[in-house]
Amino acid sequence: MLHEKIIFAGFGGQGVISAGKLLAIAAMKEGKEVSHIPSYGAEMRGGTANCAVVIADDPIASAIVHKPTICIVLNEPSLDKFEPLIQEGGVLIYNSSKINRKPVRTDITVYEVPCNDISESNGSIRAANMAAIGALLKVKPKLASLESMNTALYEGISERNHKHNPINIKVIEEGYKFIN
Amino acid sequence: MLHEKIIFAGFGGQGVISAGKLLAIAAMKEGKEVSHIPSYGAEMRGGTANCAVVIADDPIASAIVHKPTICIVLNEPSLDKFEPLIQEGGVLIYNSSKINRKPVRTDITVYEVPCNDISESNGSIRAANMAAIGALLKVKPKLASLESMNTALYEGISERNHKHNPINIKVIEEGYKFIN
Amino acid sequence: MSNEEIVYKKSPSMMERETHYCPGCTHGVVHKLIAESLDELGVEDAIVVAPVGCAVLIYDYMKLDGVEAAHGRAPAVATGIKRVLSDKIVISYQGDGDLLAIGLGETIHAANRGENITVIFVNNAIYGMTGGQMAPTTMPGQKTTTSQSGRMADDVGLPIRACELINTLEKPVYIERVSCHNGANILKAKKAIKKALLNQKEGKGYSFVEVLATCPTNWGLTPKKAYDWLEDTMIPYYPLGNFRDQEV
Amino acid sequence: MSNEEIVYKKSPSMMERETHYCPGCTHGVVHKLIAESLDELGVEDAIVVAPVGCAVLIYDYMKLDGVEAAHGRAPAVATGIKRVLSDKIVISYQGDGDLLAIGLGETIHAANRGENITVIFVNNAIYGMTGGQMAPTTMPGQKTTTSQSGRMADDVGLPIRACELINTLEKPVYIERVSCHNGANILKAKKAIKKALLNQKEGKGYSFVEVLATCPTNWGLTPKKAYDWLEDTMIPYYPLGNFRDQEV
Amino acid sequence: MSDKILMKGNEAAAEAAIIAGCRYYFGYPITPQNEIPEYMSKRLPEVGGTFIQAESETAAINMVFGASSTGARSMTSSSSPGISLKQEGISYLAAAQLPCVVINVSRGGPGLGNIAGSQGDYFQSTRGGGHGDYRTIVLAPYNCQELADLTLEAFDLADEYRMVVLILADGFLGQMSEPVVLPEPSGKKFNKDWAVGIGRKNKVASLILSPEDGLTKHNYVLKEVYDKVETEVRKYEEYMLDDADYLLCAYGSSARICKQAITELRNKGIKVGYFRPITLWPFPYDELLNASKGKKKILTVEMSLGQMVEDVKLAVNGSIPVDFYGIPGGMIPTPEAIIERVESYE
Amino acid sequence: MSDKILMKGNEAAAEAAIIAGCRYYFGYPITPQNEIPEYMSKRLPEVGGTFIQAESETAAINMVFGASSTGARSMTSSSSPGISLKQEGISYLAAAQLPCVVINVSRGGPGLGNIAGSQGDYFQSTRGGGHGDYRTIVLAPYNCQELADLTLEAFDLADEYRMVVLILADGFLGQMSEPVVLPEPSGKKFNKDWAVGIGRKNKVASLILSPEDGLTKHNYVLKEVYDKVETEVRKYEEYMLDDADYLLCAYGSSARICKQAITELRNKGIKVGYFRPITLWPFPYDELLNASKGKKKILTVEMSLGQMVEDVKLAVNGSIPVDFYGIPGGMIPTPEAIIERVESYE
Amino acid sequence: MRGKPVIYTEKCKGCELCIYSCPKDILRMSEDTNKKGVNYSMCIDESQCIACKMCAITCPDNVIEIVKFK
Amino acid sequence: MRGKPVIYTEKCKGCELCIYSCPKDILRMSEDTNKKGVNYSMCIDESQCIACKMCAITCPDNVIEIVKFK
Ligand SMILES: Cc1ncc(C[n+]2csc(CCOP(=O)(O)OP(=O)(O)O)c2C)c(N)n1
Ligand SMILES: Cc1ncc(C[n+]2csc(CCOP(=O)(O)OP(=O)(O)O)c2C)c(N)n1
Ligand code: SF4
Ligand code: SF4
Ligand code: SF4
Ligand code: SF4
Ligand code: SF4
Ligand code: SF4
Ligand SMILES: [Mg+2]
Ligand SMILES: [Mg+2]
Repeated sequence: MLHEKIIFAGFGGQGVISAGKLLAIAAMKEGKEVSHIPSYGAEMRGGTANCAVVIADDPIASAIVHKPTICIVLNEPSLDKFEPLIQEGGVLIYNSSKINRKPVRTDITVYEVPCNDISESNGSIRAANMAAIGALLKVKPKLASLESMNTALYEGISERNHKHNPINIKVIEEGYKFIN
Repeated sequence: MLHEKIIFAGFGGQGVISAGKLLAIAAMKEGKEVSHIPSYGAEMRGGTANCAVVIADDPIASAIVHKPTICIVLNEPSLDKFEPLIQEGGVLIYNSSKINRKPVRTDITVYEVPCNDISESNGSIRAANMAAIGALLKVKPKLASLESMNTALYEGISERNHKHNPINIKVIEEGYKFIN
Repeated sequence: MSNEEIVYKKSPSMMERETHYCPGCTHGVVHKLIAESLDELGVEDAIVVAPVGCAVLIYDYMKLDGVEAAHGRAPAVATGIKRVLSDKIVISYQGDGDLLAIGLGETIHAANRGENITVIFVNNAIYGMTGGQMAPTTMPGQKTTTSQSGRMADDVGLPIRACELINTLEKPVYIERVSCHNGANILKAKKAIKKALLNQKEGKGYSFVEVLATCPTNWGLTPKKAYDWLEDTMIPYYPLGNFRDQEV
Repeated sequence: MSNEEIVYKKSPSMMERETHYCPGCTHGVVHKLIAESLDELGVEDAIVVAPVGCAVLIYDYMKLDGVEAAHGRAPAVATGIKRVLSDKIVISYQGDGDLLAIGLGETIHAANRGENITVIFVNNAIYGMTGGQMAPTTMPGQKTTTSQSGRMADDVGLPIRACELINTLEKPVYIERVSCHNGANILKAKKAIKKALLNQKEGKGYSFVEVLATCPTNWGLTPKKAYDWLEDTMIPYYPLGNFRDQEV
Repeated sequence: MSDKILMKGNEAAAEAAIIAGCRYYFGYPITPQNEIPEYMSKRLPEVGGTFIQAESETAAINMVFGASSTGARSMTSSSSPGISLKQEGISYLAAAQLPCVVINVSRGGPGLGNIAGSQGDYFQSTRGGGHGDYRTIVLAPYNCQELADLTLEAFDLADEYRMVVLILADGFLGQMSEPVVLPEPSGKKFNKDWAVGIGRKNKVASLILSPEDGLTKHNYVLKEVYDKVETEVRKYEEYMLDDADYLLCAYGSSARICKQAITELRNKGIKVGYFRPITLWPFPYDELLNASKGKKKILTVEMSLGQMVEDVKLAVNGSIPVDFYGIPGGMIPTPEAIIERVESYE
Repeated sequence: MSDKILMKGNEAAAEAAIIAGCRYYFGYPITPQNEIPEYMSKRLPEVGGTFIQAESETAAINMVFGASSTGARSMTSSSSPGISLKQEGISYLAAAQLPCVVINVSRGGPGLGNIAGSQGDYFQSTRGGGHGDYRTIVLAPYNCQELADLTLEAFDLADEYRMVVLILADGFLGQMSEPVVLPEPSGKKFNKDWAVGIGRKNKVASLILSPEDGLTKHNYVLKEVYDKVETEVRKYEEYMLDDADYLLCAYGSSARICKQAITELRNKGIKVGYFRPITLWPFPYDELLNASKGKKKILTVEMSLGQMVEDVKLAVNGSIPVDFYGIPGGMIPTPEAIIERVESYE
Repeated sequence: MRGKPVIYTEKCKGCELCIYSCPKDILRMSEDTNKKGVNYSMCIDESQCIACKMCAITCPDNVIEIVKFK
Repeated sequence: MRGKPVIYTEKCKGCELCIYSCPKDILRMSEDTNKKGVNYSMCIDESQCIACKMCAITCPDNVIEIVKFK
């Protein structure tokens, strides 16, 4: 039974909230139960931004995720904050373009993905979040297919931003391919 | 067992509220249970003013009087309003100086007292309420004695108005004597 | 007698019913000025928002739709009504406690939004309905039940001038202070009220008329002496006149 | 090195703790101006009333007693404190939503009573804490999350000018508008804040300082561009300067 | 007898507050409690205190917040609609654990309603009309003497538990004059180390952002106080219950009517007594349950459509039947109506 | 599947209101409900409606009063402290029998508290935080779909009974996005002869001075409506109750956690089900009593220190034991805690 | 004779404001009281009335109508 | 050499306001980031500093101290 509790975390501008939302939409398209909630708790201003996405076969009890099964962290403060919270046996994908230290947990599977580099080498300075999603879909193919993600990109993003989608799709694919 | 429910009613300026209060104080001085409540209900402005005084041997349940055992009315609208409410066998004292019509109830005891005339003939244009109290104390001597009423006049009226008390006492006595 | 003509009578917009106001209370005067103005403007379907104050029953005395607002909230209620019924004349009728104390926020913000309503502000320098407590407009030295030695400016400040306050805002189109303490002033007050209603009818925007008024009962004066007190005490502090008239 | 002298450092009244403010947020500037002024005036036991707004935690950043008021009620809370502790310096620190929207009534009435307090009004033309909604001081055309096509004066009115509004009241002794959008202005702002606190210390009465401020985050601008926007857009509408100084 | 004074309920409460050492009053006019601010406006300056007629009830409760945060004894009063406007402030006071006294001389509602006495605010008073998990002590006097006594005591309770104490009176009680012996101050002293202005750089605040290590913990701190109050502060009066078959349960003005009904019912040979909660929160659940043992039925009498009756049911938890008689809208129940209802049980 | 949209709870509620024909929104920013006014500020002008960011929550509810008095569908929304400020207005709306919808996306309290989701406003919502004898219908959704559906339905209920309908959501629900199928309008028409501005010289007022022939009568008019609603509008969901030994009772977000706990408990062989009230007022007392027949115990689960638990006790009236588990201050209970508690019953 | 005031005395509240408003000083308070118990306004010399309407305009209670003779 | 700015770089939030405030234009943002992950302010030529304090006055976060040489 699928039941993944995913946290996307990074700086405000890194698009973690929308990455989470797109993933949720993709999974929803495949008939899964999904929820998405941005952190809006203690930290009012500055600091890290993050969101929690739950994707499951059964109805979701709580959208709040205390102990994620999967973490995608795009900057170092987020790594510091969430690495300790990941469930044993869980997955950590981290953005090695922006994070200098190595994760320390050994009871989880860690994927190092140079998200910004992947994004930039495909012509965008803003699609690091897409690279992370691509990697995630490879690591956890049950969450959603690449096709559903493409659909999500068109349904979940406002029309005037569709122009970025070809690059987004490209970056997702590259992120996907990066994992092997 | 003493249990009188008294309504004083008249125009705003006729001093019915304070007459009620003085009576309550006099009875309190004699160790009786008393309560006093001004009407502050429906009529916000204008119209009649009235207050309810309960004097009893036992603790008083409600200070609100729906069916008085005694009514003292100083003007005609008050007579119109309260005459019908008096309990069978009750007492009505009305100010014949200001009320032209005669009461119609025959199941109550009615006393006609020219309160303003009594007041004026004793040198005050403001003591009609005192004349009514005098009459009441004669009709219902158990409520309070004239002496207690004198004490009440000094305790219940602010110091700067004590100068009127000699006349007030005079008028009360005249009202008392008027009933025979 | 056919050579007789009635040249002044109760305005058709007034109900027959007697008001609950004290003898000489000028709320009655302001009511009839509104009624006469509506009649003269041919407005039959105005909606009056009643304040919590002595005028709370205004809708019982005039032939119009009435909405009773919570204390101080008449401008917010009027806003809600007007935003739905933009073609109806909406009047917010308020006393000084209502408009300048508890309802000051609503007053300023409705004015600032420039709601197309007419606010009639009856300033009698006291809380009438609750029995004579100090109002934001109570005069220095004036005795009330909560300023028993007279309003002391050192402790509670000086009276607030509503027109001047509102005049700092951009959107109001018409701001005028009038009085109703004698025939001549009543006639001027009528003009201002009518103008304020006409503005609304023409879609011009927010109009505000402050009417200096008396509360003989809580001032402890006869109606005539209340007139005099208003003239001698209030007018010097609350200068009469027009503060803004967009057309001028 | 003995020939070195520290000529500028964090004011002793500031705590070491870092603020939660966004990079370039001028709340931090206003905080330090208050701290410096208190230090220079030798005041060690001031009480600051925090608003509900981004500055809600001000008491965590300064070495003084702090009371957190409900949204908009800081002047009422400050009044309650000052009436008990008349010898303590009481500061009401408020944002534009807090002071001019929900708390407008409390603002005007504390000013009108002439409470001997100091009100520091941080006008950043937006609701910072709740994520960038329109404020009473939002500029015409300014886009916010609740005026997504820009503030439309026709519908919601024009920005409210706090100093001008308060200046219609009699009791305030000091009213000044300053800005904190560059060093020169920050120095002027400091003077005004210090003066406003000195007035209180000397028992003169109500002082009000409006500080034009930036909210880079919700304006969607870099801190520097926010400076420029403040200068180009806000200052023409909110003229800087002194509105009242009882001694002058 | 000689120290009895005929006092209006409102004035008795105001004078009792002054005796209790309250020197700061902030309020806004509303009938039927106007005599409280009016009395305070005259008396407080005489004793070196401060009276402010606030611009609104909202401002008033927040002025109380300010004064109370210095540790000073302060209060406000109002009537139903005005009390509704204070709910946010009361929640803030409760959250910041500030002691103060709030008097509600309640009137007929909902809305503007009327100015007669009513008990329609029981829910609001006992279940927190404001937001969040908090409680206020609620005291319900039934005559002018008790109104004075409880007002005095309210200040001690407020300081002892650092809580808002609400006096729930009604328009009849506020407007009525009765003989009152003014109470003596308790002389108790309370630690106010938490106050601002005492040189400790204290903070009085209710924002506690993080749920985990902040607000949740704070809620448990509050709960501990409430649990303590629930054991330590329960007031009630029992009247003629020993041999009674039926138990009337009523508070405030309606309890007075019950007293009269009891006399008349007993004259008719029907054995009735009453249980009168004086603290409405904490409600004397156990005591009422005890008192109800062996009775045939409870009749709850209220000047409302039925609010306290829920607490009565919670108290007896199904162990005996609970009936309700009430009259809303500013009317006072008649003894006759109560008698009739009780007679119908026979 | 194709018409499912991933929507934030707040936005789903806002869009559902527009589908219901609501064209007037008045509100004031407060987290965690800001997406409602923000959405409305954009969408309402598109559909010819009016959005006003009011100067305060108090002004907002009174603007709703005005709009509603014309018969138009209007609404406001806020979160806990802001809802407290609306209490006077809600009491006035109830008194004047004006229909409208109020959404409370509640947060941790009391006081400023925090901005996480909480169920600490149950008392305020169901017992009238305002003054006087009145009721509001209270609907408690537990996911975004239901939040949308109930918001739509709320407008019909409001119009049908001329009552305020309160949606009690919480911060988690408001902030969370889930798949939502937008509901269809019911198309029902309602008589609004009472409205102003329709040429009938109507009055919308709540001052009814005389108790005897006025307010008391009006209170009974209101009571009649409330009684009707109590019979006609009771919503709840039963889940896995048939064979259950234990009944969990929870609403909103905490019911979701119960659902998960039930699955896990059943995996362990413990038979549990839940009863989820959807209308908090009227509370489904009889239905809960029925559902509880033959169960061993009820565990009420709330994100508070225990508020609905009183209604649960009133429902079963002592017939079976009622236990409580709750966590206040913006925390969400964990399934583990619930499981542990239920296991302790075995 | 230019006109006259028609005073609906039963409605008069006795405030006396009309008395002071009349430029011809022809209004006086009655000795008698109306049903409300107040002395009411009356015109003591209609022949002097100039139908200026001041009394009616001033009356807060709409007690007075003014008739003009053509 | 009149003075120099002492920049507590770990506290810097990277707002760049000091950069624009310096009349001598000797402040720049770092290439590196501090622990917060932001580029911080640094002085590229202390010798030109006139100790005018503008950078420190402008900094909302009390990051800069100014030292003057006697
Ligand atoms: C919330 C609330 N607070 C207070 C009151 C009591 N109240 C009724 S009228 C009034 C003020 C009346 O004064 P004003 O507005 O000047 O009107 P006036 O009676 O003088 O015309 C007050 C305070 C109320 N009804 N509701
Ligand atoms: C009664 C109430 N309403 C609304 C809020 C939500 N709220 C918090 S801060 C704020 C406004 C902040 O804007 P402003 O006062 O301008 O301060 P800034 O953050 O911009 O400094 C609002 C509306 C609240 N906490 N309480
Ligand atoms: S109390 Fe004053 S304002 Fe009210 S009706 Fe009487 S005179 Fe008029
Ligand atoms: S949101 Fe705006 S006001 Fe708040 S801290 Fe950030 S920049 Fe400053
Ligand atoms: S109309 Fe003029 S002249 Fe005639 S009675 Fe009236 S005031 Fe006097
Ligand atoms: S003004 Fe009107 S109410 Fe007053 S005395 Fe004259 S007629 Fe009577
Ligand atoms: S003190 Fe002046 S010159 Fe020196 S770095 Fe700072 S701003 Fe530049
Ligand atoms: S102004 Fe301060 S916080 Fe901003 S970049 Fe310069 S040193 Fe850093
Ligand atoms: Mg007034
Ligand atoms: Mg702001």
